[in-house]
Parts: sequence; C-alpha cells; structure tokens
Amino acid sequence: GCGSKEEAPAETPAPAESEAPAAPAESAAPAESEAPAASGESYDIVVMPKLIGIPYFNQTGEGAEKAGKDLGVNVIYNGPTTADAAEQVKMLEDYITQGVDAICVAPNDPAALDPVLKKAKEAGIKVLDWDTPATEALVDASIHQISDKELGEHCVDKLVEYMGTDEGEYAIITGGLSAANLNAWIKYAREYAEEKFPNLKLVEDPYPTDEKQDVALSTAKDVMKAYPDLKGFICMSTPAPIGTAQAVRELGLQDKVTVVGTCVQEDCQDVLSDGSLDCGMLWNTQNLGYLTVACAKALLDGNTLSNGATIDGWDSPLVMENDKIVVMGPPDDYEKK
Amino acid sequence: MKEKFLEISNVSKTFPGVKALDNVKFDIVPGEVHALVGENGAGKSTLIKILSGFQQPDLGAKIVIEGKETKLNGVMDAIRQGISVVYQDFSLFGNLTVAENIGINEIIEKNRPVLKWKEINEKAVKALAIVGAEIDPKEIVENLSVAKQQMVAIASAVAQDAKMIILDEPTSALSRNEVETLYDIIDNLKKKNIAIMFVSHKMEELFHVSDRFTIFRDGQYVDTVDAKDVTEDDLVSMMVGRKVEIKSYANLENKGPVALKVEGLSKKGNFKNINFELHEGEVIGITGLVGAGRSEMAQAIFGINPPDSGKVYVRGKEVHIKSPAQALQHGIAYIPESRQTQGLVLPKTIESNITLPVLKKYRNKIGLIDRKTQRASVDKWVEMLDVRPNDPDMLAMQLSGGNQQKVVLAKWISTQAKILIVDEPTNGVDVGAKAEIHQIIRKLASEGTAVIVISSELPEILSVSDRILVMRKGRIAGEFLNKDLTQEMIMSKAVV
Amino acid sequence: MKFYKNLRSKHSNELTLAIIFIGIFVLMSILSPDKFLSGNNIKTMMFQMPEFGLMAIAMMIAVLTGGINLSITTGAALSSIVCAFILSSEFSQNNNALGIILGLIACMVVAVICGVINGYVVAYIGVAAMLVTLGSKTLFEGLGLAFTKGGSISGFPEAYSFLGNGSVLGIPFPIILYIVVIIVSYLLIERSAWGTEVYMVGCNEIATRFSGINTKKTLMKVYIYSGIMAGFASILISSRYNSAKTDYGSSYMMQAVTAVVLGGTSISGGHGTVAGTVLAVAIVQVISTGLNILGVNRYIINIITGGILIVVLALRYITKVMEDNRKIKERAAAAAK
Amino acid sequence: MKNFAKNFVKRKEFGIILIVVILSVILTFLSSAFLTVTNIMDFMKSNSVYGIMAFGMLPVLISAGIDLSVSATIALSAVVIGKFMLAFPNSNPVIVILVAMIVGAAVGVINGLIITKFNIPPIVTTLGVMTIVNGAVLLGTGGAWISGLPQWWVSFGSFKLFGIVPTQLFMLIFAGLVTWLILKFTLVGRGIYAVGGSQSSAVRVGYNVNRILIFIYAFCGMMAGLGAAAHISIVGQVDPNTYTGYELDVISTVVLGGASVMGGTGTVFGTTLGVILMAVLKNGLILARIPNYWQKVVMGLVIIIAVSVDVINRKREQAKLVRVDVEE
Ligand SMILES: Nc1ncnc2c1ncn2[C@@H]1O[C@H](COP(=O)(O)OP(=O)(O)OP(=O)(O)O)[C@@H](O)[C@H]1O
Ligand SMILES: Nc1ncnc2c1ncn2[C@@H]1O[C@H](COP(=O)(O)OP(=O)(O)OP(=O)(O)O)[C@@H](O)[C@H]1O
Ligand SMILES: [Mg+2]
Ligand SMILES: [Mg+2]
Repeated sequence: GCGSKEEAPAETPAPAESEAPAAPAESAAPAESEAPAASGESYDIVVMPKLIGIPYFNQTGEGAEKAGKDLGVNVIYNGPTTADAAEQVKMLEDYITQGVDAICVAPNDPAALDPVLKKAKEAGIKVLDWDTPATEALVDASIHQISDKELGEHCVDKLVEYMGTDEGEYAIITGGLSAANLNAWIKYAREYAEEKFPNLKLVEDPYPTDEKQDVALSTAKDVMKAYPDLKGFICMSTPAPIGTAQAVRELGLQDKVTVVGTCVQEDCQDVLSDGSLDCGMLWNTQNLGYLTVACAKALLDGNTLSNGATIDGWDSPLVMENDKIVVMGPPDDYEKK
Repeated sequence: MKEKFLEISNVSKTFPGVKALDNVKFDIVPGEVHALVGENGAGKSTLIKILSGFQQPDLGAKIVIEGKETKLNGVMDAIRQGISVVYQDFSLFGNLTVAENIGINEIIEKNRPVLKWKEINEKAVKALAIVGAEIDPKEIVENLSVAKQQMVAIASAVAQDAKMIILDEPTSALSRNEVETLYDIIDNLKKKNIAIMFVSHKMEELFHVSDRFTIFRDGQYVDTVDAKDVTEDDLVSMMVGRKVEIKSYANLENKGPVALKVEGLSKKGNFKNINFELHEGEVIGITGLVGAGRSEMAQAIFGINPPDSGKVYVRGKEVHIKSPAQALQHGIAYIPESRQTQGLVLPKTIESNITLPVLKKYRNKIGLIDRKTQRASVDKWVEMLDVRPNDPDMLAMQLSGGNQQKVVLAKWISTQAKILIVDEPTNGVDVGAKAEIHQIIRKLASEGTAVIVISSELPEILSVSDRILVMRKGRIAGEFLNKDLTQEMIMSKAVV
Repeated sequence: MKFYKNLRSKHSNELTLAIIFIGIFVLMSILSPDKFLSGNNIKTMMFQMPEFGLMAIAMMIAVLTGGINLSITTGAALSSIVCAFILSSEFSQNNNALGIILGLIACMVVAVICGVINGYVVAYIGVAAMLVTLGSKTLFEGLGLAFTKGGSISGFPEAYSFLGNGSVLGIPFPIILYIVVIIVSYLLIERSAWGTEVYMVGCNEIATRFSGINTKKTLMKVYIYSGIMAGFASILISSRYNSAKTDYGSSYMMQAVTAVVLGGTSISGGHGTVAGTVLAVAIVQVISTGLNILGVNRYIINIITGGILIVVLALRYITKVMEDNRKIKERAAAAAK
Repeated sequence: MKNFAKNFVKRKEFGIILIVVILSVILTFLSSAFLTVTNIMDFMKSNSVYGIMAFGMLPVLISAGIDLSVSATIALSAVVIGKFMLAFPNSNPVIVILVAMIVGAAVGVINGLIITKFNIPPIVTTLGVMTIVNGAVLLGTGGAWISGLPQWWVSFGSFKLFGIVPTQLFMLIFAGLVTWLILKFTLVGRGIYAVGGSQSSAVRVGYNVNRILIFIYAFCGMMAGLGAAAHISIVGQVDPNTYTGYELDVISTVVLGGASVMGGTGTVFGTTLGVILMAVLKNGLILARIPNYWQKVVMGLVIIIAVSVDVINRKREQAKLVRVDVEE
C-alpha cells in the first residue's frame, strides 16, 4: 500500500509502463479534439528537460507529447545532452528568437536561467517551470510533481518505517553533489530527520555517485564497510537506489540494511523482488509532462489556474500551494507486494 | 669483371621544393666499395632512400638487380632483394634495447608473427662481435653515445646478411680508432663478397676505402671513375665544379686579452679539472675521441648542464651560468653537435631560426616584432654566409646539411657573441661548405671573437686552430701550439 | 590581386574556413530566413559566442606549445565561484561598484593562480601537459565543490549582469570584450617576441632552449595566459547565468579542442593562427544555433559537428597531397623542357 | 640480490609502487576493513572495467597515440549486447562477450582507418568518432535502460570462484595476459613499441606501420567491448548514459601506470599498478572517511603528485647517468 500521508487525489496515477496517463487523457481526449478549431491556431509550447536521453526525462517527454496530441498544441520537447545550465540558456535563447508561445523548463540551475527567462517574459512568452522550480517571480506557473519538502520527508518516513526503528546510522547516496533538486530533497530530508528522529545519525555528507549505477554499487559497499553498524540508505537520483540495493544484495544484508530512494519503476523490479530495495518511489513521470503542457495551454487560453479548478486534459481538480505552484500529488511508492 | 649486383639508370626524383635527382645512373658489383660523392644537396641520400624502397623514383627509372629489372615499391622489397641501409641519422629505436634493434630485422623480413628472444639476443651478440663493439645488448639505445649508436646501426645492417650494404656518412659520429674498426668491418664484408655503397664527405677515408667513385652535382650525374685514377683535387673539383684548397690559418701572434678563463671545472661522470684560457681573436681546437666529454664540457660552460665545481671567468669577471639564456647575456654562444635536434627548429623558416636568440632586438615601440628591420638583417646574414637557396622564407628542413649548418652559424653570429663555441661544426658538411665555414670562423676571430672549435676531424682542427687541446676520458690530456704538428702527435695524446 | 595571391598562399586555411563559415551561414539563412537571419538571432549569437570563443583561445595557446589544457572549464568555474562569493557578500550588496571590482579582481587572481599551477608543473617539473591538466581539472573541480557544497552561488548586484547581458550602442558587451581579446591575442601570439617563442617551443623545445630562450618562462606565461582567457570566459558565464557553480560550461572543454583543431592548429604544436580558431568557433556556433532553431535534436547536432571535424581535416590532408603532386608534375614538366 | 634491489628501484614503476604501498599502509591503520580479501576482491571487481579498458589503451599510448572514443565504444557495445540478449534469450555468455568485442573492434578499425588513410592525429580522429558514436547510441536508444537480462547472464555476472574470486576479475586477468603476450612476444607487439619510438624508423626497417596502427585501435576497441560485457555483468542492466567521461579515467589510469603520452614506453605491469592505485584510492577515500566534498581535491592532488614524482625520479636517473667514463 501507498504509505503517503496526504489524501491521494481522485485519480490514482497509472503505472508508468501502461498507456499513461490513463485516467486524465482518455476522458480529456474527446473534449479536446475540437479544441484547436475552437481556439483557431495551435500554440508552440517548448518543454525543456534538464537533459534528454535519460529514462526519466524520456517518460516526462512522452507525457508532454501525448498532451500535445490530445490538446492539439505543438509540443517541442528538446533539451541539452548534458545537464549543463549553459547549454539550456543557449537553447532557450534560440527558442525565444524563434518566437514560441510558451516555455516550460526544468532548470538545471534556477539562478542561471533568470536572465534568459526575463528575456522570455519581455518577449511576451508564457514561462512555466516544472520538475525543479525556477525563480518564482519569473514564472507564470510552477508545476511541482510534489513539493521537495514532502519528498524529502517521505524518504525519511519510509526509511524509519522499514528500519523498524528510529535510531541508528544511515547514509545518503546522491547522484551528484551539484544537482540542485537532489540537494533540495536532501536538505529537507536532513532537517526533518534531525528534528523528528533525533536518534537517527547521518554518518557523513551525501556520497556522490556521478549518476552511475556501478559507482553507487561500489560506493554503497564501501560505506557499509566503513560503517559496519549502518542501518539504512536514502538514495536520491534514479540509478542510485538500484546500485545501492545490489550492494546490499551482494553482501546479503537484505534484512539488516534498509534501502529507500527515488527510481523509475520498471528498472527497480528486480531489486525489489528479494527485498534488497525496500521502497522505491517516484511520481508518475508521464503525468508530470502531461500536466505541464495542460497548464501551459490553459494559461495561453487566458485561463487562470486556481486551487480546485479543473483544466482541459486534466480532469482532477488542481492542487495549488499558492497562485503559481501547482502540485501534482504525492509520489507513487514501489514496494514488494 | 664480375656481373653487376645492381644497375640503375634514368633515375629522377622530384620533390615539391626541388628536383633532387635528374636522371642519374649508378652501378655496383659484389665485393666492391663504390663511393657516392657530391656536395650537400647533391642527392646522395635521396638516391639511397630510393634504393631502400623508402621513396619511389619518378616514372621512367630503370632498376636492375642481379640481371633482373625490378621495382622497389616498399622497404620490404629492398630488404628482400638483399639491400640494407645504415642511414645518416641511424634510424634506430631509442626506446628499445640494442639487442632488439639489431635482432628484430630478420624476423620482420621473414614476417614471423611470434618471436623468440633467445634467438634475437644471440643474433645481436654475433653482429656486435663482427663490428667489434663492446656494447651491452640489454642497454637502451638512447642511453648510448652517438658513437655507440652508430655502431649499433651498422651491426643491425650486418645482421641482415645482406648482399649490398649502404653506408650514408657512417663515420660522422665515429672517432679515429672506431673508424679503423669500421675499415676492418668493410674489409671482411668485401671478403664476404658483399657490395658496399659508401657516402662520405671526408676525403681521406673516401680514398682509403673506395674502389670507385660516382660523382653527383645538384642532382645531376657527373662521372664515375676508378679511385686509383684520380687525386683528391680532381675529385673535389668534379664535386664542386671549382678548386677548393684547404688552407691552414694558424696564427700565433696578435691575440687579444683573455676572454674566457676556466679553472678546475668538474662535473661528475662528465669531465674533471678542466683548465684553460681563451684569448680574444684566438681559435682553440679541442679534439679527442668521441665520448671524451668535450661537448659535455662545452655545454657546462654554456649553462645547459652546469658544472659541479670550478670557476668560469668572462673577461676577468667570475660568472655563474645556469642557463643558455644567461650565457647569452655574457656573450657566450654555443653551436651544438646535432643541428637537427639542438641547433635548428626544422619546421620553421630560415628567418625565424636566425632571429630566435635576438628576437627582442627587433621589437618596436609597442613591443611587437618589426618585420621590416628583421627581414633586413636576416637578408644580410643569409647574404654574408651565402646560404643557398637564399630565401629567408624557406623552411630549415628543406635545406641540405651544409646550408643548415650555415643557418645555425648565422643565428649565433647575429648575436654578436664575443665568445663562440662550435661543436663538430662541419659534421656531414661537404668540402666546399666546409672550407667556407672555416673561413667564416677565422673571419670572426680576426674581428676579435674568441672561438673554441670542437672536432674529431684532425685535418679540420689542424686547419682552423691556433692552439689545440686534446681531451681524454673527461680530462685535458695535452696542449699544443699549432706549429709543425702532425695528426700522429695529437692522437698519441688522445688514445691511452 | 597580389594581396589575394598572398592570402591564398599564406592563409589558405583561414580562407577555406571563412568560405565554409559563409556557406553554412547562407545555408541556414535559406533554411529559416525569418528566424535565423533575424537581427534578434544574430544578437543572441553575439551573446553566446564570446564565452566559447574565449575558452577556445585558452585551449589554443596551450595546444600551440604542443600541450593541452583540460582544466580550462573547471578552472573558470573555480574563478567565478570565488568571484561569486564576493559579489553575493553583504559588503557588495551595500556598495555595488566596489564589490564588483573586487569580485572581478579576485576572479582574475584565481584564474592566474590556476594558470601558475599548471604552468609550474608543466614547465618547471616537466610533466606532460595532458597529465598535469587532467589532474588539475579534477583538483579545481574538487575545490569548487568543497567551497560551494555543490550548490550555486547567486544573488549578485544588479549591475554585474551588464557584463554578460548588456549592450553598448546596441552592440552586446560580450562580443566587444571578445573582439578586444582577439586583437590582443593576435598581437601577442603572432606578432610579439613571446608569441614567436611559443611557436618555436611548440616545434622544438630543445633547440629553442639552446638558442638562449628561457623556455620554462615562455611555457609558464602560456598557461597563465590560458588561465586568464578562461577567467574572462568565467566572468561572462557567471554574469550571463547570474550565478556560479562547479559544472557551468563543462561542455566547453571538448568543444574547445574541436574548435582549435578545426581552426587548423596542429595538435602536436607549433602551427596555428588566432584567426583560424575564431573562424572555427563561429562555424560551430552557427551550426548549433541554426540547427537548434530548425528544431533538430541535439544528438544530431553533435553528430554533425563531429562529422564536420573529421571531414574538414580529411579534406585538408587530401588537398595537401594533391597540391604536392601538382607541384611535382609542374617541376617534372619544367625539367622536361 | 642487492643488484636486484637496485634494478627494482631503477624501474619506472618504482615510484607508483611506493605510492600504492604507502597509501595501503595508511589505510590499513585507518580502517580494519581495508586489508581484507573481500574488500580487495570488491574494489578489484568494481574497477575491473577501467582495468580492462586500460589494457586496451596501453598499446595506443605506447604508439604515441590516444583514443578518446573508448567511452562511446563501450556504450555502443553495451547497448548492442543488451539488445542481443533480449533478442536471443537462450544464447550464452561466451557468445555475448564475443559480440561485444567484435562491435568494439569494429569501431576501433574505423578509428584506425581514418588515422592511417587521412593521417588525422589520433586525438582528433577519436574525438570526432566519440561525438558521432555517442550521438548515435543515445539517438538510437533514447537513453532508455535495457533491463530484464536473462538469468544465465545475471548468474554469470555474480559468479564467484570458491565464493571469492568474481568473474570480472578473471576477465581483467585475461585482458592483462593477452595484452602482455601481444606486447612482449609478437611482431605486432614489438612493432607497437617501434612505432612509438620512431615512426619513420619503423617504416625503414620494414614494419607495416599502417597495419600496426589499425591493429592497435581495433584492439583498444575490442577491450572496450570486453569492458562493456564486464560492466553489464556487474550492474545487470544497460544504461547508455553511464559511460560518459570514462575515456579520461582510463587514460589517467594508464599514465599513472608509467606509460608516457609521448609514446615508446609503458608496460602491462605498470598499467596493472595504475589500476590498483586508482582502485585503492577510490575505495580508501570512503573507508578513510574523507569528507565527500573533498574527495575530488584529494584525487586531483594524488594524480598531479604521482605523475610529478615519476618525472622527477626519471630526471634524477638521467642526471646520474655516466656520460663519460672519467679518469679519476
Ligand atoms: N622530403 C624532401 N622534401 C623536399 N626536398 C627534399 C626532401 N628530401 C631532400 N630534399 C632536397 O633534395 C636535395 C637532395 O637532398 P639529399 O639529402 O639527397 O642531399 P645529400 O646529397 O644527401 O646532402 P648531404 O650530403 O647534406 O646529406 C636537397 O636539395 C634537399 O633539400
Ligand atoms: N643521450 C645520452 N644519454 C646518456 N648518455 C649519453 C647520451 N649521449 C651521449 N652520452 C654519453 O656521453 C658521452 C659523450 O657523448 P658524445 O658522443 O657527445 O661525446 P663527446 O665527448 O661530446 O664527443 P665529442 O667530443 O665528439 O662531442 C658518450 O660516451 C656517452 O656515454
Ligand atoms: Mg645525405
Ligand atoms: Mg659530443
């Protein structure tokens, strides 16, 4: 079962591999099919991930493009090949030149995009951020798969739940020390753990694994040697939990060491099966892309987003933290059934 | 007359820059030593590269080996035909052992994929024995002296049991008694009925070893003559197209004050307790066997690898020179042994080479090089030393040995250094150019420059120097005034 | 006419590059006249190119000596991080002007120090440049991480953003800086005594040293200059992205090598011109911007860039061979007469 | 014996042996977990991939070349065998490894052909090929992971002889052995050293230099292929993105092992030491509980110091070298 504290929204997100996002899209499709005719022209909406060519952003892309079809808008899903803010800025500048209608970006680094997002606004382009917030003042809407705070805290809760105790040593494995969103989650997780579970002891600053599964594997192993009494791992970035779980498996410590973290569902089935990974979690990645495009379209149509309102293509009411931040909902937990 | 091993005709070779060979011919019979002579740039090495299959001649060339017309399309062809070469620059593998450098060739020739080290070592030891060199087969080649490297090169040619061996200036790095060994080697190669093609600029050895001469001039075939039918002068005038006389310049009077004084100069494993004085306007010749430590001593004075102990005075003031840059400031210039690696920046133009040490002199107000004045002075030096071709934009590597050496000279003369040390200045330089270089050196001396000439070639030493120091095993073994001296007197000090 | 001859004989390489550049530029203009050729886009490129160009020059001078500098990007990041600490400090908030000046000075100081470290190990210890900079690359990155804890430093005085985003008389400031640097570099590298020494060292260090040149000093200056160029780039980057972070511009390292080689600089040292590098940079820029505007996937852009690199060098070789053959034929013919 | 000791100190590898030993001693004191069979097996296993690729890179560096494309090559091989195993779920490890090596070799041959036919410098050629192959791989896969590999592969990857020695270590040893045999006992191998020493001389003594060069790069690619097999046998699935940046790590490993980028020198023994040093370093940084934010600083310093020490030693040797047997 999904151990999330918050009330899950009407539609339970479909498992990523199925024709997601089942619930919203299907019901939305008929409503939208004549939309272009209605609004006359088709919008150019740029959806830019941090980088292209990794599973996570492929799936958000699929969602975004699906929304494009359903809503009859032209979605341009493109981004740099390395998670380099400089590259993102250049590409955005090019798109502003090109004169698109909306830009939805997952910033590799919020501050770095300020100037270019300013330019976009001045050019009268709707600006949204998704996956990772940009500077709030510069965006018309900010699509959060979940609040960073909530995810960080959720990790800690899951860790404690599976450790079966709230005392002992734990370590954090992260994709990279300079990944803004991972750092955000980690920050909240650490703060939350400190005040809620004072007996949880973080052994060391987060261990970087270069977004590489094998590095996570060897690092986790070494960490367990360096800290023999270690009780659990929190793993941020999608390859990390799997590598870490494999390490636990190789040392046969499935029931001694707990592993929780963010990963893509298909990729973690194997390590879940024997409990070397105790709980993987992620939001429905396709829905994230879908919702982003839907919001952009809504804004372009001149609607305003408000809490509880429904918009084309997303028939569950919007959950808004304030007049800009749209929250998709709590993460899905992947656990051994 | 035995039938010829090799006969070639209509051989031409055109490079983008020049026509190096203009349908020349050449032939050789087993057991003879046939010398190929000519000035620098006459095309000797080029012909050798063609015979070794390393370069292809222009169309129309005719190459007949043992009666059969053939083409040498690659090095392998030549080696299989039994032609092996000792190149002017050895072309050894500095990073590999002596044994491998000698022993591997046969395996390459037979193209055996897997090799047996025992075999290779034995072969190497045998070959080294034939050339009579005591060298440890396990030694890495780049740790050997130039001389020893030369012997290794010869050994590896011998090891290929070839029918014809080509020696391109094989003695340029050899000292007298090593040359003697070479003569012996050549003799018993002749006995084995091997044909030997011999290239050299040194008259005495040419006449010592050769049965026949073929003369090239500027890529043209001049003539082929029997050694016994010609005198040195005939040969020289055939090569150069005019008469060149070897003068003796010795001049024991009117030398100026002491320019350079060396006291107890020592460097471990290089030289020990060197003392001498050098006067302005004087030319000292330093000779001895290769490996006597002359270059090492010179390079110590020039600051390349400074001495451990001892004093150096320039014009009476003690100096501590730690780098060539400092030596230059004290007006000391050193023209190194190897122009290819130490003397010249081969891929750059004559101009940039000549002006390198004095670049700063050509800076204008805003600190940029003033190209006009630079070109002007370069033209002057090219003019004065008669570098051919006299185009300052020519790349150094396109020049032949003699002209390269002139460029190096020009480079240092242009610094107006008052003390000039030249190491093997005429190594691989033809008779004509050699005489010119001697003239230049004496001219500088007469203008008050103090000169040290390091050379293994006694005729040269006897010709240019006023005073002669002989080095042996890192020490100064003897000193002579250049007055009714003979080569024998000098050698007696050089060898133990 | 004579001028043209001279141009062809001495600068054939630059000529070819210029033609390629114009060709590609025209092609792009035809493919998307309204967007690529728009003044707006030209301006955008003028903002983008300088930081890359500066990195390329930083790389070029090292390559001229037969070395290479793999640490330009991390060195630049480190400098801008130090700069950022000052810019975002209490002090700078209160008195901007002084803060910015101090920041810039600090930035250049760090850049020079990076150069000195590389230069010392390369010139005075004598380690191959590739190895040294391989190490210093990691070192500088590490320091950046240690200082920033992986985060990005932002919150600069408003005025600072002028350096990267401002214009003078409608001309982007970065391009002005770039042009000045190009001219200075040309004079220093191709017209000064030191520059000549650099080329000579690149061809034959021993012969140059034997000629009384203090080659160690020459090399040291080279790496310092390289550091300074990277430093300038880092200023533009931190200003354009209004923040500083260890991995900014990381993708410039390999791109710089590409541009330098494309520009005709011999990777083994001794040959190459500033003009060539600058043209190559422009070519790469136009390709990536142009294709980007055409909405081409980044990977295809990379593939094309890589392809062009190899093709151009292949052509360079083939033409040289044909040229030689032509000369030889001419001579042969001349001789025949 | 004394003589042996002398020669040993003279060896190029001495410097790095020293560093490895010192590091190990320190670590043994800092962490009881360090000097244990399991730990050693673990870090050798997790570095086997770099090791295998390093042995492939060694001949390239000896020949005075360089191959930046290995990271792209390993990615390509990994993807190909990943898809291969899904397509032929009842083939077997040997075939898979062969496929990987063939794919790698193919890329290598392309490198070799471009280098020899258009004589474009290796660093440039391989840089271009890297960009192209990488682009192609990610374009083709969209970076999607390939998971759900057959069971026989998983168990092959997790097999340990006597429950101690992992499969990947055997692959590593195999790679090292093959490289050593080739370099020491085959004509091609000696040709590689010859080319590195002096290419023109190599031509003059009759080596077919072009063929040698093509072989070198093919071999390097082949080892990258083997590396791919080793890697996905460890992680159990294929992530096309995971290989970026491998080239520099591999190269630094080899040069730490005493191979000169100027060419001509380098030994399998040295490279092995290089691999061990890297492994010990990564493993040690964590066991020694070095603050994570400072790890890269330590890494960088160690690299710079190691290469510097090496050079300084060699210079001292050169200076000691007796140039003239001076009469005392
Ligand atoms: N690869 C080349 N490219 C262009 N010109 C060349 C090349 N090799 C030789 N030459 C030219 O061909 C001519 C003959 O050179 P070669 O080396 O054969 O002369 P040489 O008789 O060996 O002179 P030396 O006695 O100095 O060795 C020279 O003018 C030289 O500059
Ligand atoms: N590259 C080298 N590395 C180590 N030792 C060398 C090297 N070159 C030469 N030597 C040593 O230095 C000694 C001197 O070499 P070289 O042939 O220059 O003798 P030299 O005294 O300079 O001869 P010459 O007086 O003719 O210049 C040689 O006997 C050799 O042992
Ligand atoms: Mg010659
Ligand atoms: Mg000497």
